[in-house]
This record gives sequence, C-alpha cells and structure tokens, in this order.
Amino acid sequence: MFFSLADAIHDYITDGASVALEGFTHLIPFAAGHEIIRQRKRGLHLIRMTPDLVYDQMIGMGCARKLTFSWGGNPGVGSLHRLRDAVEHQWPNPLELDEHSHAGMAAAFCAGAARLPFGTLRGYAGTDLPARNPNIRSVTCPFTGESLAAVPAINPDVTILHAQRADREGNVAIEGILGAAREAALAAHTLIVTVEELVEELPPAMNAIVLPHWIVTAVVHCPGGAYPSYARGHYTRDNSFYQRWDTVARERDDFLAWMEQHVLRTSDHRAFLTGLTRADG
Amino acid sequence: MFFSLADAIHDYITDGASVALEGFTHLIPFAAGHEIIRQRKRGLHLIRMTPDLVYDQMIGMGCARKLTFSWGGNPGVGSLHRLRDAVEHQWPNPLELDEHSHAGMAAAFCAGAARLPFGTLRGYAGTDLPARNPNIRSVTCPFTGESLAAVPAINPDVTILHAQRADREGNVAIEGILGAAREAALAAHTLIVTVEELVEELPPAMNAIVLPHWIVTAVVHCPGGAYPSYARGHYTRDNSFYQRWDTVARERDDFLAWMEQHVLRTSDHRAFLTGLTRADG
Amino acid sequence: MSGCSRNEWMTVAAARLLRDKSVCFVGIGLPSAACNLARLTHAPGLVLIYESGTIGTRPQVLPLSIGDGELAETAAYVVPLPEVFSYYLQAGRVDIGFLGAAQIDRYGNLNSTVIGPYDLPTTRLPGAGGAPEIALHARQVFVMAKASKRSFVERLDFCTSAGYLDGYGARARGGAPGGGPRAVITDFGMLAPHPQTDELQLVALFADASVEEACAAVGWPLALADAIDTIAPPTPHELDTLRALFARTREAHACPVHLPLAPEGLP
Amino acid sequence: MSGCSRNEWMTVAAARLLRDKSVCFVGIGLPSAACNLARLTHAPGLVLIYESGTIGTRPQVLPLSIGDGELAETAAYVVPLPEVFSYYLQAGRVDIGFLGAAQIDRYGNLNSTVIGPYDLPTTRLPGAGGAPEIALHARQVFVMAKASKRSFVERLDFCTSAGYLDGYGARARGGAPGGGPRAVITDFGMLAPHPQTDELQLVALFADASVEEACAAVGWPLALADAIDTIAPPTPHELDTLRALFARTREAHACPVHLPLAPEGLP
Repeated sequence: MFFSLADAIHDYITDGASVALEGFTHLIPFAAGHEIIRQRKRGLHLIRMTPDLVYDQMIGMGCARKLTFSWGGNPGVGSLHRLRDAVEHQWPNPLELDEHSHAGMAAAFCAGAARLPFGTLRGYAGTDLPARNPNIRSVTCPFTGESLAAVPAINPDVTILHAQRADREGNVAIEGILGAAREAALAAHTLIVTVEELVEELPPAMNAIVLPHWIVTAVVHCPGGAYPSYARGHYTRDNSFYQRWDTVARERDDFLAWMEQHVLRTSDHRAFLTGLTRADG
Repeated sequence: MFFSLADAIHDYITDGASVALEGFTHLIPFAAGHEIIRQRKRGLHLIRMTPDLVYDQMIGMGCARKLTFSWGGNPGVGSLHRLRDAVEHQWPNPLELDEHSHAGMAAAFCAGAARLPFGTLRGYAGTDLPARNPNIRSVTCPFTGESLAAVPAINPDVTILHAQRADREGNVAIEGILGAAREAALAAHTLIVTVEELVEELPPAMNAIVLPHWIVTAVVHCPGGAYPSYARGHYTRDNSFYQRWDTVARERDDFLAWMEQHVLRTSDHRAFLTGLTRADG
Repeated sequence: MSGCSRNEWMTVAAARLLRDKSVCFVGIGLPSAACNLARLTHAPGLVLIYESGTIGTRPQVLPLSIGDGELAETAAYVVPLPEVFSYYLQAGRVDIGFLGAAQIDRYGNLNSTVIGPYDLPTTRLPGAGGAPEIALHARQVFVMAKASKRSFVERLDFCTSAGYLDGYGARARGGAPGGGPRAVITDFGMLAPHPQTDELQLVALFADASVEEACAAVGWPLALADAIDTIAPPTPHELDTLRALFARTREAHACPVHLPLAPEGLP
Repeated sequence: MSGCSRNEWMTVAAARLLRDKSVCFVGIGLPSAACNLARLTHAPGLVLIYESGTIGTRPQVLPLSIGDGELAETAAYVVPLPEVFSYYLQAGRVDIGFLGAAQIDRYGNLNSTVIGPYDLPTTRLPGAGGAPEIALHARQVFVMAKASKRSFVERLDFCTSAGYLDGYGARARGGAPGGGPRAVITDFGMLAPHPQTDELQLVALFADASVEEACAAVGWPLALADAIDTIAPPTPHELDTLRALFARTREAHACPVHLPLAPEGLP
C-alpha cells in the first residue's frame, strides 16, 4: 500500500497506459508528473479536464500520444506552449485530441465512477464539438423522446491524485477545491495518491471527502507534491511560477534545458524543490 | 423566506400535488407530515424511498392517492399497517403504487436534480419489477450497444426536509446520514425545510452539505421537527415509538383515535410533543 | 456448545463466512448481527456499508434501523445514498452482499415484495429496498432466512431480487456482474448452489439438525450435496461476543429518549 | 470621469448589468473583475459560482485561476465540479453566465477552440472549458471581449459555444433552455441582440467613443439600434472600488510563496 513515488510510477504506469492526473488548480500532482518524465514513460493517453503546466511538461517531453481534455491553458496567464506546439506542429510527436467541454468530461468521469458505459447531459447543443469528436453522440430518452448528449465513460488505467492526508490503513482525506478528482479516482482501475502527510488515524469525517483504503492502490508520502499548484492548509499556489512558465515553455530549447536541469537531473521531488530554491537564490 | 409551519404547508402544498418528505431514518420531517394531516390535504402523490411512520399516518388519514417508493416498512419492527391496509383493502382509499428499488429511485432523484429526463442504472435485471412498473424501461448505450435500465426523473412539486440549521439568509446546513435528501431537495420545484435552529451565520462549510438560500423556498423553525426520527447533535431516535406504532396502527379504530388525539386535536408540533409527554406520564 | 439457540448458531455460521478485509453491504436484522459478530471476532478489518450511506462503520450496538445514529457516528465517513449505490455497489466495489427475504426459491431468487398477486396481494411486504442491485452487483451474496414451506417455496409470488434465475448458467449468460448467492444460511444449516445446475443443495447441517428436518422445512424436493458437512457449534468466544453484543443493544435501545421539547418560551 | 481606461470602463459597464441577488457563473479575467466589482458596490447579495465548485464565494482579491485558494476560503461551500455543472447550471439555477471568447460573430456565437482548421490550426486556443453549457443553460449570458476585426468576425473558425446560431429565432426553436447572450460588453460600448433577427447591434457607446470607431472595430457591417445610449462614465466610488480591488490583487499575487520544502531529515 505504501510506496516511494519512483516505485509507484514504475510499478503502475506502463507505456501506452491511460493516465489521469486530476485536481483543479488545487492539488495538482506535479511531483508524480515529474517522476513520469524522469522514468521516460511513452505513448501515454493523458486525461485531464484542465491540462496544466505538468501536462505541458509531459507533452513537451514526449510522454503522450493522446489527450482527453476540456480546457488546456495556463490559467490566468495564457497558452500552454508545449501543448500548442504538439497540436500545431506535431512536436515532439503528434498528439491525438479527444476534446470535450467541462460538463461533458464531468459526465464521463461520473459514468466511469459508476461503471456505466456512458454519461448523459444536456450539452454541446449548437457547437462544432460533436462534429469533431466521434465520442460525442446522442441518446434518446425512453420516456420523453428527447435527444440528449452522450459521452463514453472515462475509466483511466491509472488515476493519480495529490491529497492532504492518508492514514495508516490508506484512507485518504481531501479538503477544499476538488474539481473532478473524486470521480476520476473512483473511475480508475488503479489509484495512486501522493499526500502531504501520513497520520495514524484520520479525524472523524462525517460528510467530508474520503477515498477509502480499499479503493486506493498506492499511497506515496510526498510533501510539496502539488507545488507549484497548492494544497489547502499546507502551502499556497505559486502564481509567479505559472507566470514564469510562459517564458520557459515558449521556445523548445529553453524548455528542454529547463526540464533537463530541473526534472531529469533531479532524483526526486525533494531535489526538484531544492533545485528551484537555488535557481531562485 | 421564513414561515410558520402551518403557513408553509398552507401556501405551498395544494391538493393533488406531488410531495417528497425525505430523510433516511435520520431527519424525517414528522412535524411537516402532521401539519399536512391537520390541514387535511387530499389526493397527494407521495414520494419517498422509505415510507416511514409519517407516511403510514398520511396514507391512513386519506391524504394520498399515489405512492412512489422503494421500501415501505417500519424499520426493524415490521409492517406499516396503514400502508398495507391501503394496498390490500383500499382503505381509506385506493393507493396507486409506483414501485422501485433504492438504486432506481436514487437514479431518478439524481436525474431530477440534474434536470435530465431520465436516470440510467445497471439494475432491476432478472426481477419482476419492470413488468409491474411501466416507469422502468431500458436505454441502449450509444457506444457499446449495451442495454441498461432507465427510470424517469423525479421532480416533486414540493420537497420537504428537516435539517439542523439555517442562517438568516436561508442557507441550510445538514450533517450526518442524508439518504437522498440532497437530491430530492435539488430536484424539487419548491423546497421547504424545517430546522432545529436558526443561526445568524453558518460556520464555514468547505465540503459539507449545504442547500444554498436561492434554492430554498421556505424555512420553518421547528425544534423537534424530526421526532420520533432523530436529528444528529440534537436528539436521538425514539426506537420505542417505532415499536409502539406497530400496535397503534394495526387496527383502523385505534389508529384513528390516536391520530385524532395526537395530531388533529393538537395545534402544532409543540402541542403534539407536549401531548406525548402527558400520554407517557 | 449446548444451550445456544438456532438463531445464534445461524448468526455464528454466517459470521464465519466473512473473511477479514472484505467489503460487505449489510442488510438489517440477522445479517447485521452476523457481520458485526465477524468484525468483533475474526474479521476486525471487515468494511461494513449500510445503504444509508455509512461506510466503514463500527457500531458498538446493533442498529434497529439501517440509518441509526450509531452507524453514522462510528463510520469512516457518510456519503449521500445515491453514491453508495452507484460509486460503490454498481461500480463493483462490494465483495459481499448480505440479504434476507420473505421467500426464496431453489435457484436463490428472492421475494420481498408481495404474497399473492401484485395488484391485490394477500400480504404486502415492504418491497425491494437495496436488494435487487445488491443481488446483481455484489461479488457474492449470502442469504439468511429461516426455513419453512411458506418461505422456501417451489415458486415465488414475485421475484424481487435475482439469484440464479432458472439455473443452469442463466444468470451468468444474462451478464450479471456479481456471482449470485453463494450460501443460504438457515435454521437447520446451509444450502449452496450446485456448480452445474445452480440449484441450491444441502451442504451443511448444524450438529443437532437432520437431513429429514431440512427436507421437511423446504418447499421443494431438496437436493443433497455429495458430502454434507457439520457446522461446528459456536465457540464460547463467539457466543459470548454475540450475546454481549445483543445485551449492549438491548440496553441501548431501552434507554428512554427525551422528547425534543424546549421549555415554554424558548425557541 | 476622466482618466479611466477603456478596460476599467468596460468592467464598470459590465458590473452595472448585474442585479443584486442574481446567481452568476463567472469566467476568469474581465468577467471575474466585473462580478466582484458589482458585489463590492451595488450588488452585495450577488451569488458567485466559479466552475471549480466554489459557490457563493466572496474573494477579497481577484483569483488568477478559477480554482484559487481564495475562492474556496471565502465560499459558502465547495462542491465537486460535476455537481456545479449538473445540479446547478444544467438544473437551470444560474441566472447569469459571464463569458469571454477569442472570436464572436454577429449572432453571439463564440469560439475559444482554434484559429484555422481544427485538425491543423494556426493557433490552438485553450478550448471549451465550461463555456458551451454556460452558454446553453444560463438564463442570460453576458460576453466581455475587446473588439477587432480578428475577434468580431463575419465567420467563426469554430463554434465553441452557441449564441443565437443563425439568428431569427433559431436558438429558441432548437429548445435551448437559456436565453442566450443579452449583452456584449466591448471596449467601445455595448451590443445587444435585435428582438426579431437576434443580430447583435450597437445599443450603447462609451461617452468618448463613436459609431465610426465601433463600426471600424467589428468585422461585419454593424447594425445600429434605433437609439444608441451613452454609457455613463464610472463614478468615483466605482472606480475607487475597482482600483482598490486590483491593487489588493497585485499585492497578494506579489507575495513570495515559500517552497513547500521541509528541512532535511523531516518527513
């Protein structure tokens, strides 16, 4: 149940797998994404509502063959240059897009969590998305005859989350903004969670968000694992990192040099963070 | 926004309306059900996953013409004798049944909350329920071709809940066992909530269960409003009342006498509770 | 162990079927007692889910109802009921479903809806509740029911929850995700499905029960397994634990409940 | 009010469209500034929902991203994202949707997906996000976008979110639950749909803007309303409140963030 991050990624992510690193601005599992890059995983089908910097990094480093997503940008800053380069110029390799709206992807994750083959929504009406994505279809209500949008369930081979706490049994507690993290976790065949803290026992949860130990495959103790995203109660989002990334990622050479220095040549997330301290100082 | 219970029932429940009093063992809105009986509402389409004593009372007092439900018993005790009498002997009037499983009704409430016309589930397979309920149909997955069960959305004219707290804006906080109360609330056209306490401001909620003021139609301050069911943090379930009810409700005359004394002749829930104290003493 | 009742023996026999760390969807009544007995004896890591939405609950006393406060207070967490059914049960995350029923037939199909015709029943039973989908999705189902010719019947009045349907692989061919009823624990012993025909056959008896008693209590010609085991009587530890559980439960339920009646003049 | 920028004027003009107690689904950027300005001036009861799942949020500083911690800490409550879209937006519980876009056409249809062909775009934009369903379900939609012939176009490269489709009632006939774009706030003034044709027409100008400027900034022959209003300049209170909001935001975002690096040897 308890792994080092390197072991968890090594043991559970195979080349070609479908992998969702979820979290919505909050609790984005950066450390895990970096370890995927370090281990030079290839051909991944990456899934995420809002591909963030860590997806820009994985795509730019050639880990991905396909992307299922609904909004791919640097929030509040602008483009993800590596994602754009992959779509516009197939660099470093072509990237197949499976493109949705947030509502569509949310319905797909919910269907996945419930092990239904499809999700239903009132959505996509009047847009060009269904014409571009054969995964957006329609279903007819057997009671009213209405036609509704349908999306296939998303069931990632592996979902990776970052959370605040896990206890010794492997129960995981998350608080704050969730996005579709819980549904992505419940929809996965394998669930890896990096956490800020390991505790003996979680406090009584009542109606809070908990992933019970028997749906969690691997727990990794990884403090700071969401940086430069944030973990409520632990550290805040490093907005300046997101702003600096716009420059780092704009040109291929600058990007590769940064990734080489900060990710490939660092042994783990602690070394990554230490390296940033030096670079800042 | 803030009403007396008598006014809320008077203003929002019309004869013939579809009405869901939800809560799952916990937080059953007994006071509101009694007020419906006092005001002699008729022809109601009652909806509830687990018709409880208060439904036995409303049915026995002739308020209902139809019941949508998935389990109708006195939990841990036995039958609801008034429900049985209505189904087996049409007393005091015939009762149309729209019968589901819990999973089916949960899917129907979720669809109602999401304003989708139907809910989908893997359910009812191999059972006699679909043959007896034309509201259980099937839908074909537009991706896999699989056939799945479908149920029509439930959107009650009025949903009534009991909850622990509301603030001065009408935001409602619920904690503890929920059943499908939240979905029934979100699915309703009109939402009435009786509460144990009115507070200036609710504590910060983060991921707790809140019904925001702009989906709440009426808030009623009604301490003890869930008795003999319970309200976590306020009072416990009166199991002995549930056990005594088996005797009270078994014969029509005993039932009518009890309802006359305890409900029809009491002016409000406080008087109902006071009357029980005397009866016990 | 002398002096134990058949009820107690049934409960102990059912409890023994539960492996530690299984995830178990619990019905109220006898199943709830069996599951909690297992948790308090050989299976401390058993994860109990009640359909009210309480997950990983560890009640100190048995609940009278499936949504008792005790279940919430001792739960790992409490979720809305729709999530229990969709994200846990339907998602295939439940190992064991534990059901009772008013009627059972030779293929483990269950009735908890009506006795007599549906439209004009002689006895209207409470209905399906969570049972149809527990029976469909749980990896294995255990049934607890006392046997009589009125309850173990040739033909159900209504099929509320599917067992093996007409047998001979019908359930598996229909694509049911879960494995169906693996054991029926009753007051003379235990039935289990025949590997080919799916028909329930007598596989074990309590030490003081006989094949004749079993056959007499069942409304169809009861098939016998090649070897019929004897179910060991409750150990003193099992029986003491069970009786203490019931004693705590009686005591808790006897506690008078104060009416939630604020003094006059207070809100 | 002299000395205010067009950006500021746009934000103030947009804020004024919001009535107190409306429920508003907020996009990041200009819409977020306008909504919070309204909340801090004439509409203290405005209910703001951000798609991250923060409901009734009252941020003291503007979020850089739609899921900033500030939004959660000041929210009435935080729900999983699927619930925001299904139980609130799709359920018809949102009064106002506030959107931006890279391109808009004369019927208020929006593009935030690609410039150029979809399969080989010249510019890959971030994509749809919540916009298609906000545009579909919100009772009214307001759009904020700076005008140019590249952004206010004759023909969209891709339709990400439906406005009035081809106009002349096409949206209403298609059964869209929400009312569509009721106002487009841009840097010369405001457009609104013609009641019959649904075509966006110039309905109001900033005091220092002209019809010629408006027509020059729009990539289709811009229709003019019978009467064109002048949008009053920001009041000192509006402008002070907005500038103070931006100043607080700059200060908060300039705060250095400590790397979450525990001292060596600690976990």
